[in-house]
Amino acid sequence: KNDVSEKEVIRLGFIPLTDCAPIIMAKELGLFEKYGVNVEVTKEASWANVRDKILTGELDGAHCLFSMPFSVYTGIGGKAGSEMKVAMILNNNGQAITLSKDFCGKVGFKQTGKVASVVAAKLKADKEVTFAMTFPGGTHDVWLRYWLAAANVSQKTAKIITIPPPQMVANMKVGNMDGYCVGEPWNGVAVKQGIGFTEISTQDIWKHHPEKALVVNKKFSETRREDLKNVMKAVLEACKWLDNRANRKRAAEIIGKLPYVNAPADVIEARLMGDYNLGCDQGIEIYRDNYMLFHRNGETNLPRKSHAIWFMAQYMRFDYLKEAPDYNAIADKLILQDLYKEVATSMKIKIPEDDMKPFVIDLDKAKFDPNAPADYLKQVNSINQ
Amino acid sequence: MKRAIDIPTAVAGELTKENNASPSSSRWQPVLRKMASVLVGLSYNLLGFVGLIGFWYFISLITKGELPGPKATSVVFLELISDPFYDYGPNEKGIALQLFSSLSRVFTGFLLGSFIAIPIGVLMGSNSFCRKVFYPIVQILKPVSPLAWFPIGLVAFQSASHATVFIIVITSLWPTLINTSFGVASIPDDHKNVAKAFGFSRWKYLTKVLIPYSLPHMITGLRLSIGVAWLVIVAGEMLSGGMGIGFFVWDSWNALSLERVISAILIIGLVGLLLDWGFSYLEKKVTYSI
Amino acid sequence: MKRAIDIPTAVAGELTKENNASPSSSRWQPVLRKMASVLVGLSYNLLGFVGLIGFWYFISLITKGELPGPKATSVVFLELISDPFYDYGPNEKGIALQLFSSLSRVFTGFLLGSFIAIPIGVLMGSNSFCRKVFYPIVQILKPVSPLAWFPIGLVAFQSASHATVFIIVITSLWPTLINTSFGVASIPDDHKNVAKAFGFSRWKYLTKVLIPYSLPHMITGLRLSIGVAWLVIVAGEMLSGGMGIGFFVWDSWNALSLERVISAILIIGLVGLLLDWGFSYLEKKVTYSI
Amino acid sequence: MSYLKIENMEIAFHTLKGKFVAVNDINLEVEKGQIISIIGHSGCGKSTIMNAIGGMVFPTKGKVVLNGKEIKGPGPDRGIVFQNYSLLPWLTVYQNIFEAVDAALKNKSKAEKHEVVEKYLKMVNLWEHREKYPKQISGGMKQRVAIARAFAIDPEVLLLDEPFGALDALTKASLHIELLKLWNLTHRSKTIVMVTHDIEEAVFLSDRIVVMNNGPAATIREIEEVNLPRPRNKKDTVNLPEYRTIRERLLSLLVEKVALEESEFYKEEEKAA
Amino acid sequence: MSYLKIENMEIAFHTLKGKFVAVNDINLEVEKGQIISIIGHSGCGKSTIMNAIGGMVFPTKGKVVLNGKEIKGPGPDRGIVFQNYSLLPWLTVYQNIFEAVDAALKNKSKAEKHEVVEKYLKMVNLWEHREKYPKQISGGMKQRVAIARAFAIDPEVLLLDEPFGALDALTKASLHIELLKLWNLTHRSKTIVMVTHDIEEAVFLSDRIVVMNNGPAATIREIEEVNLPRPRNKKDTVNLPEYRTIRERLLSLLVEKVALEESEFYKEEEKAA
Ligand SMILES: Nc1ncnc2c1ncn2[C@@H]1O[C@H](COP(=O)(O)OP(=O)(O)OP(=O)(O)O)[C@@H](O)[C@H]1O
Ligand SMILES: Nc1ncnc2c1ncn2[C@@H]1O[C@H](COP(=O)(O)OP(=O)(O)OP(=O)(O)O)[C@@H](O)[C@H]1O
Ligand SMILES: [Mg+2]
Ligand SMILES: [Mg+2]
Repeated sequence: KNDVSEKEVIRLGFIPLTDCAPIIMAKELGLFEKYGVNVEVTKEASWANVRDKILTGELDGAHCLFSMPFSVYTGIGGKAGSEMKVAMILNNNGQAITLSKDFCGKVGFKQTGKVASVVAAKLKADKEVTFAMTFPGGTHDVWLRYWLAAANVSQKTAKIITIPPPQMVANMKVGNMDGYCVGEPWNGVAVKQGIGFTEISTQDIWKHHPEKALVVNKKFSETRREDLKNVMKAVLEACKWLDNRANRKRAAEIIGKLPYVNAPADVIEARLMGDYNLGCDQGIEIYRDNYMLFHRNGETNLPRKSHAIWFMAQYMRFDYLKEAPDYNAIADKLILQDLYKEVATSMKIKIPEDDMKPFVIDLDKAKFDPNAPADYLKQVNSINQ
Repeated sequence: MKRAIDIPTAVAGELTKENNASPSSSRWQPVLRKMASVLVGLSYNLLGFVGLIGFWYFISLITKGELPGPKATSVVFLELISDPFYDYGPNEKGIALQLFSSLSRVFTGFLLGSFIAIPIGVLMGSNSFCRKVFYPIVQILKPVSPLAWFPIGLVAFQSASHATVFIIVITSLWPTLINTSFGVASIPDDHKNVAKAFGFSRWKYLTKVLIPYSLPHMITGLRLSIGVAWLVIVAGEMLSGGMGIGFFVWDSWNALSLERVISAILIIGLVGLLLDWGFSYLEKKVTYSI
Repeated sequence: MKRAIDIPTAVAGELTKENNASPSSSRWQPVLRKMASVLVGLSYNLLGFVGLIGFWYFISLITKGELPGPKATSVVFLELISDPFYDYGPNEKGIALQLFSSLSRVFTGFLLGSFIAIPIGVLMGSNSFCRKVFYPIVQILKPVSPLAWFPIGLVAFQSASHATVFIIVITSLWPTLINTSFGVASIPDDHKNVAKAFGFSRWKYLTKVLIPYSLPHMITGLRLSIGVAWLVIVAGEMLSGGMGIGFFVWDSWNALSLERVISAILIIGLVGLLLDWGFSYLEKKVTYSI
Repeated sequence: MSYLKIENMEIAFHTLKGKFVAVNDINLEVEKGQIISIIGHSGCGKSTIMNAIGGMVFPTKGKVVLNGKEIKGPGPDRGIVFQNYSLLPWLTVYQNIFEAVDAALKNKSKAEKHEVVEKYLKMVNLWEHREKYPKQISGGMKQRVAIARAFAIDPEVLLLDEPFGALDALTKASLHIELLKLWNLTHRSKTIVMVTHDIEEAVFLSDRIVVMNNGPAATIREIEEVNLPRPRNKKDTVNLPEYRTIRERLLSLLVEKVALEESEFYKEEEKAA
Repeated sequence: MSYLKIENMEIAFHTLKGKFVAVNDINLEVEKGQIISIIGHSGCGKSTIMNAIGGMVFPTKGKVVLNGKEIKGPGPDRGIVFQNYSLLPWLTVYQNIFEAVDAALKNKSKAEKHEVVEKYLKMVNLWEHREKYPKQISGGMKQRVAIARAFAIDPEVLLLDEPFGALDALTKASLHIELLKLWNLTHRSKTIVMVTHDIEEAVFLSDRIVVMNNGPAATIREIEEVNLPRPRNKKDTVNLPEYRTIRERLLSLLVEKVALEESEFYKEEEKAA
């Protein structure tokens, strides 16, 4: 177990965001060594970069948007048919939609209903309204579009662009951007710098939504199954550790350091602890059961096919896809659910039984039955029109 | 110094050795000649393009279609340019509209950059004090990436579109500056002595000696600069988001739609080619022939 | 053509008008002269730097510290260079290590690019058939952004680090190519006639006419190219991630740490300056004096 | 058939104003071993004809045939002294000659080539200046380098465009001798075509002298045979009656009108004084 | 005090091999209105001295004083014909002269300037070639443009470096007359310094002739006064006994050794023949 360093290196990528914590902590706590894998974690430049490296095999796996493999496979965010595998979910919740301070006073926290009129007013003043997200078909993209739809803002009237997170902050600062959806700490940073406020957190859109996942290279998952299992074990243990509130302060300190997120620990810590300073003099919103969670007794980590189908249904809904994909086949192909179950079982982690069962999205109370995505689409489209 | 194309050489001096002066050649009408030479020129260009496309096809073959070939790309390309002016809201604009928005930024940046670069280049080339003072600054600032300039531009101008123009200005001016100063510094002493011996005013020296001599160098610099400006617009629009051909590339790359990336490359390249033809034309108009 | 600095001119011809030939000047020891001139040169450079820093300070003042000033930056800068060689795992390495990794990519890319650019430039400059065939290709490919090349490189090489080198090669070769072909095309007919009249072999023509004449142009091109290579490394490493000064800039910018960005700019600039000094030295060594 | 033959040659240049015919209707035959001079007023097309033989410009009509072959370009069979010297500025005096010798005399060894260079550099009295660059030497010195270079490659045909124009009398005289030496060394088998403004020089050196009309579209006015005996000795030759006749004839061909103008000027000047 | 004064002048050049002294110990005084010629062997430093007066190179010792002021650079008070013509290649013949006139004659109107250009272009017989570029004209034509340019700005001092070297006898003679005309127009108040290889020309035109020693570190060998009466008429002057004396004297100064060499060569050649 101690000669880990002689084993073949496994490269895991991460993006400097708060929710890279499970991978970083597994490394920092020595969990990878504990499970006998030689893991190196490397900081990556962008989601597109993560995608390319997983596909070419330069990375064996990475901290990745849960929906990215589906976006890539269906040709929205990549070359159609390219396979990346989802090994497990890393966290729920913990993203947000930030609006620029121009909207301050016009729209309040969770006052999604007011958004449409404000946007319309701005458009009428012959200005563009620009929202940003991080990757086409990624989770943030979907949260943003879902929110816009719920707010009754047509996706055709608002400009939705993909740009790297720091550019969102910089652009919002100079009044070039009206809102964005991104993971922490960027929403916290906007509040801290006084350039925007949190309109809604994603857990308010969908409580306990799947967010980041451990996504791995196809060949790696096939040829080095044991190593992958050990990696997952280490990450799972880190997840468990992170869900202990007592550990979160330390976690914030570690991931805030230069090699990782490289951000002030206080910004990371506050939102990691569930204390959301909303900005724009709206005070502090306290989340206690639905802030960024990493384990929830195993509820978090199971990669659910039903969720994948939900994302693909959203792609249909938002016109990303013209023809319905083969929902079940794709979900089967890209989600290594059996592998997860094997690992969870060996660690005596409870396996939730709710996959492929209908669920409800909180924001608009829309019910989704993963076995009938077509019906769902018919329903939402009729509402939209 | 070779200069413009229309150097009056012996008529037959233009002919190749095999194709020696035939009596008939001198009877050709100039217009006919011109047309023929344009046609020949075009056919060479065509040859170049065909070669490029062949190479591309070959690469696409050996990567087993990972890199989309000319055929797959042409479908997307034609689709793009079939309706270049449509405007279905902010997220869906025809390629021509995107292009115009980028072109206007590129030109603003490029022109501003040239207005800075040419005088400074002339100063640096003609005055050794200026050269010594500016040189290290130029050398330090030259290699700085547009990416690094962007935040600085944002802070300084408080506007993303100004910052985009700023990064184009500051990254595209170097080739013009350096080539201009090289050209100016290489004015032969003979020419300078003529100016001095006949008491040329500063203005006359500038217009009758300095500029005619260094113009070809300047134009080579400007050509490189406009290339860099195009190169930077992508970085700029990626950072500032919004509209333009640069953002289109970034967006397509995010979606890894290589056909669209290559189509955009082709469009950028074609526009670049047109710009460059403009420069050649200019060059021919203004440069002297030795 | 101005060439190297050590053109033998009349001794006093170097002096300015005010400071006319004093008898003592001719008694100076050459070494002393040299040292003095180096010192004077350095002091000019210093003047340039001081001006730059002043300007920076001014901008930082009027943006009310949004743009970190020289003082704030120097703290970070000193911290960075105080321990340049530490290595705490893949994500935490000293600035020198980052620099080396980038430098090695830049050099690989730059050298490969030059090896492609110089022969093609020579061909294009000396042969009008090649010029006509290659010219449109060059014009199309020149303005294509590194961002657009990256996915293509990735597909072709299946490795992000190779793709990074590839984008440096393909975006940095143009200035060398264009300046070389300009230089070669501008070889005066007189020189070419000498070569023909005395039956110079191809090799002799290359080494005794073509290269000596066009070397200053080539070197100007190489200087611009290495600038572009440095410029692209940031874009490249931003796209490819991993290690290097470019990724350092990107990462610092991600962390909204402008001090670190500016420090990196300074370091990039200083390295660029050093590289350029290398080129000047080379230029002086190899170019002829008229 | 003659060695060098110019047939019905016309040479025209494109200019912005259209075609400019420099020379026209040029017919000339030169035997192997002859020395020919071309004289004429400035701008009449002498250099143009030389360049056509040298292969630097091409006739727009007619042709130039050397040794049975039409001339298609320059080559080391013809040693050229260009009117503007055409030295390579990045090579020293020595290298300028050496590179030409090295390229043209393929059969010689390196050492022999160096010997040749040394010999000709000494001939033109520039051995001490061999390390200088063209920029560092005087006009006359450049001309001598060009002469040394043309002589050193030992060509069949020597084309000399005002080769001694920038030289003082002494240097000129000694180079005349060197030219004749070179010509004799190969037993008068070298063909030499020369442009000059110096009538004495032309008469002293040549077998025939081509007198040109004025341009544009200059033609050959007359070809004078110089039947002075060889070897010619400057001192003695000058006193031969035949020398005088030819000289006077050439002068009158060229200077015809000047007498009139001149005398008028002097009259005016006398008045003024 | 004399108008133009060269005092103890040394001019040295930096070369890779160290300092090269071209001329040394030059002392010369020229009165206003004099015509001075400098003759000497190729490379002895004639152009260097001219350039020093022109302000293109600076003495390393001593100084050049013009009209009481030390020379610090070129200027339109001195009209120069450079040995290599120095025309601007991107300007036509007409423009080359016009720009110089425009810069130097500040007080004239545009129309007057154009008149001046026309006059001097016609003087050198290049009016029909005015639209050509330097590349399109012959060597002699370039030289004539340079002469027209220098004459046209009507300078106090004319510096002519082998101005007639590339010209045929006729053109040369007519330009001699033009030079003298110009000089007379201002009642002989123009000072003219000229380098030439043509001894007849030197004697015919000059008041004094400076004969140089050979370089390196060339010095002045002798200064000959030419006391021929003016106006001089070519035909008559040549027959004056004084003319002959000066000519012989100069020739002997310059050509001393050649006779020997020459005679040896002729002997050899006779044997060979
Ligand atoms: N820039 C220079 N560097 C070094 N040496 C030079 C330079 N210019 C001239 N010389 C040397 O100075 C000497 C005199 O040159 P100069 O041009 O004055 O001769 P000149 O008398 O005009 O000869 P010519 O009649 O051949 O024109 C020559 O030996 C020449 O090599
Ligand atoms: N490249 C050219 N383009 C146009 N015209 C030219 C060109 N070269 C020469 N000419 C013209 O051809 C004519 C003859 O020129 P060339 O150089 O042969 O004269 P030349 O007899 O050698 O005169 P010189 O004795 O002055 O050297 C001139 O009128 C000149 O203007
Ligand atoms: Mg000629
Ligand atoms: Mg001279």
